[in-house]
Amino acid sequence: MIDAFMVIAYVMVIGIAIGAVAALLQKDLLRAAFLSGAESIALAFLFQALLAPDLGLTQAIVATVLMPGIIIIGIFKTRRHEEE
Amino acid sequence: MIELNLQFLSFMAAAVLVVIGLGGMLFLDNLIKKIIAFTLLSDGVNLALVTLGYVEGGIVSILEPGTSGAAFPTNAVLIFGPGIVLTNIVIGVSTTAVLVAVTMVLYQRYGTLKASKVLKGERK
Amino acid sequence: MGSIDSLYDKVKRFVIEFTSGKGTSSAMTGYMTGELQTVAFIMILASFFRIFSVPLGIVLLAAVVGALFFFGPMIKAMERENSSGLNRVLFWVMIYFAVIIAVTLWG
Amino acid sequence: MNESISNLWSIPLFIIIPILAAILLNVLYSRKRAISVTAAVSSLALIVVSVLSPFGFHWFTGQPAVLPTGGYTYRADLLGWNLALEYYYGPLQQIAIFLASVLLLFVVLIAINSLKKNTGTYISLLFLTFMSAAIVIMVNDFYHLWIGVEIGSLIVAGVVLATGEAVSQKAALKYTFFSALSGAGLAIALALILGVTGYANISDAIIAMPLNDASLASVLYVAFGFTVLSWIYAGGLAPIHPLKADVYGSAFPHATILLQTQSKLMLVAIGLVILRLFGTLPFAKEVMLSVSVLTMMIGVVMAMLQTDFRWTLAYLIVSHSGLVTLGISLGTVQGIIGGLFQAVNDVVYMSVLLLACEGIYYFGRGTSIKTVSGIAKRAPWLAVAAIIGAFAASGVPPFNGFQSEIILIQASLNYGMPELAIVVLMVSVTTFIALFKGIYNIFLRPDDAPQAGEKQGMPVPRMLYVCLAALIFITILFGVYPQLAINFLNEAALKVVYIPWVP
Repeated sequence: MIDAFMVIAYVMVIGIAIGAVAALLQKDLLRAAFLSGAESIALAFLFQALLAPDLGLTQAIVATVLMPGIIIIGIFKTRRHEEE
Repeated sequence: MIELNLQFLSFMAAAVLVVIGLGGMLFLDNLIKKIIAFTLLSDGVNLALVTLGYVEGGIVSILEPGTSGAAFPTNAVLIFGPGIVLTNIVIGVSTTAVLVAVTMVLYQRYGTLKASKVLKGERK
Repeated sequence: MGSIDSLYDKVKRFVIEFTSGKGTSSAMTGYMTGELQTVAFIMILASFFRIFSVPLGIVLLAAVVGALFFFGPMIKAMERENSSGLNRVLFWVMIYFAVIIAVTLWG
Repeated sequence: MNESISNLWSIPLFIIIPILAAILLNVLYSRKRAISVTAAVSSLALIVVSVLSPFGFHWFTGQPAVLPTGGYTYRADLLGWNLALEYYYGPLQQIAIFLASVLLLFVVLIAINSLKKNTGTYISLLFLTFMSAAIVIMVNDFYHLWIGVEIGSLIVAGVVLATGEAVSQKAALKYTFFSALSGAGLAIALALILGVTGYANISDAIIAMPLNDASLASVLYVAFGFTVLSWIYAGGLAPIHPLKADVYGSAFPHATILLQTQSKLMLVAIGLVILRLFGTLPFAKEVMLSVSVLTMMIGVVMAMLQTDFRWTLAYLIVSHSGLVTLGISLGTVQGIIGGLFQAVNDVVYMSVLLLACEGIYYFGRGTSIKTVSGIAKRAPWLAVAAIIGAFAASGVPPFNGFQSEIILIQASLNYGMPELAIVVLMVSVTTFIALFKGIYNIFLRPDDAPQAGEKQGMPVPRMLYVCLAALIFITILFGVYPQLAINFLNEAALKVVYIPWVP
């Protein structure tokens, strides 16, 4: 007996794992920052599924705005591509 | 046979995040990548803490007018995870900000983001 | 094996290890004293095993004295392992944590 | 003791005054005169509050369980009357916070001349360092303990960055990376203890601790491991000591005074918490003992190898942290008194040495023992202060280091571990050698540079000599009358050993 909400939660678990690996495999740091942000948003959905909606909201704000924002500022002040 | 319920899967996801984060901090050479690995690590710890308090088929631990007082203590999700994680998210953001700031300063000094060049252990 | 010649070579190598490299006088005294300190400290650590059994402690102490002489100046390895490289410290922290958990769980 | 039931007025002041001062100093930014007045008044206010305050508690939520007789109890089984987020101000806290605020006053007065711009921001960071130390030493619940440790580690990075050298930036980056591990570890330990016992308050958690339940024992061991990890991180013990020594060595010497005060107070506070919570677990004390023995010896050996007086001091501070934790992890009353007294003395005599190092810094040619020489002719009083500091650090009788080291040696002999006494002796002798190697080369060796008159550097501020005199006075005072300090520490040690659930 699997309802739609649980299916979303399972998808989010897989999304977290894939997002985390994919973020660290990028050569383009900007893409890595966006991918880690996507991973954090998946985490926010998973918090919702784990019955912690307040954390889901906080994590959503942090993941969409603050965390990638800080890292992107850092990338623009340094360099965008990883050097060999 | 371990049952593949949500709690077990979340623990697995948390373990994956922690391992990837630690591995990234150890083996990746780029400082920004190290910082991203650090955020993954703290995300994994947050997920583990929330999952510790999860109750299968429970209710959100917010006492609303509709909830019955008798069922609440037995069904509600344990509150300690969220209580800590809320602070941990904020601390993670501020630590990331400090790390990015120091990385920017070090980049201006050395012109590179490679940890093996920037953090070379020359003391004098 | 164990002849006078090889022992002499070993002692000579031991002394030369100190004088090469940072051979200035103020650094040199530090290295020599540090080496003596390390040797004494490792012997004290070995003697802690008397808590478990006295004969084992004696055997271990003798083995440690032999090993210290064999492996040459300890202080170089000590300085290398105590450098503040991020990955090195991270590695040692993981080892440490594993040891703490292992000792308390199965000790 | 006049411990009061109602919330104590003074405890919030220890947090609020530094925060307000920090905000105000940030706004003032670089107006020297206004900054010096604000900083001096705030730190004087902290000293006055710490002296005048009675002993007592402050609860943020929850209440103590009140007995019919009017007293109060710590029973955790009275529902609805649980202690919760709680601060305690007792004799140990009084002497620790008094010393820390005196040092804060000195450091702030010296720091005003150190930076050309951003002085306000830098001094506000110093105030926040004091605040995190005060939080951690007063706290009796895990939540604030965790927050204090996390805030403290971030602020350390900020204080170190202020020098603007490449070394300090690298040190700050590495140290901040590790805050991830220790903070996450302490959070997990907190969550595990909350899950096992159900209480965030340490007194409640000790009473509710299921020591006889074998299935929960492994959870406690993991919690113990993570707490020890954060203890090691916050105090700079053995595997993390290179990072902490980098931090001490690359900050300004006067800032290192506050940094080492903060980490000594954190060592004492977290060590006592570990002892109270996990002291009954098998192998807990042995793990703590081995950590402290390793720290002492590695720190002192590494101090021998340094050719810069700042770095010698940095590794010696790390090594003497091991002395503090040795006393605490012995777990006997005598040992704990020795450890706490060593922490108090350590803070004082290391401050003397660090201020002397700051004085050398003002002569403008760095602190390396290869390039600097013949300072004694130009600054004889600085040389006297450095030698007194070195005597105190290596445990020569009329000074305070002797009194605490003799207690530690007696405690380890009474514990049945003469090897530990030998290690303590070795540490004090090697401290002497390492310090005098530096002091001889810097102060007493004849000046080999013929053009010494050209490079005069900055003048040494008069304030530095005043602070040195005051600290040397405290050094000799505690050396001659150790009871002045021990009377404050007795109660804490007795409580930890016999009634660990009382803060």
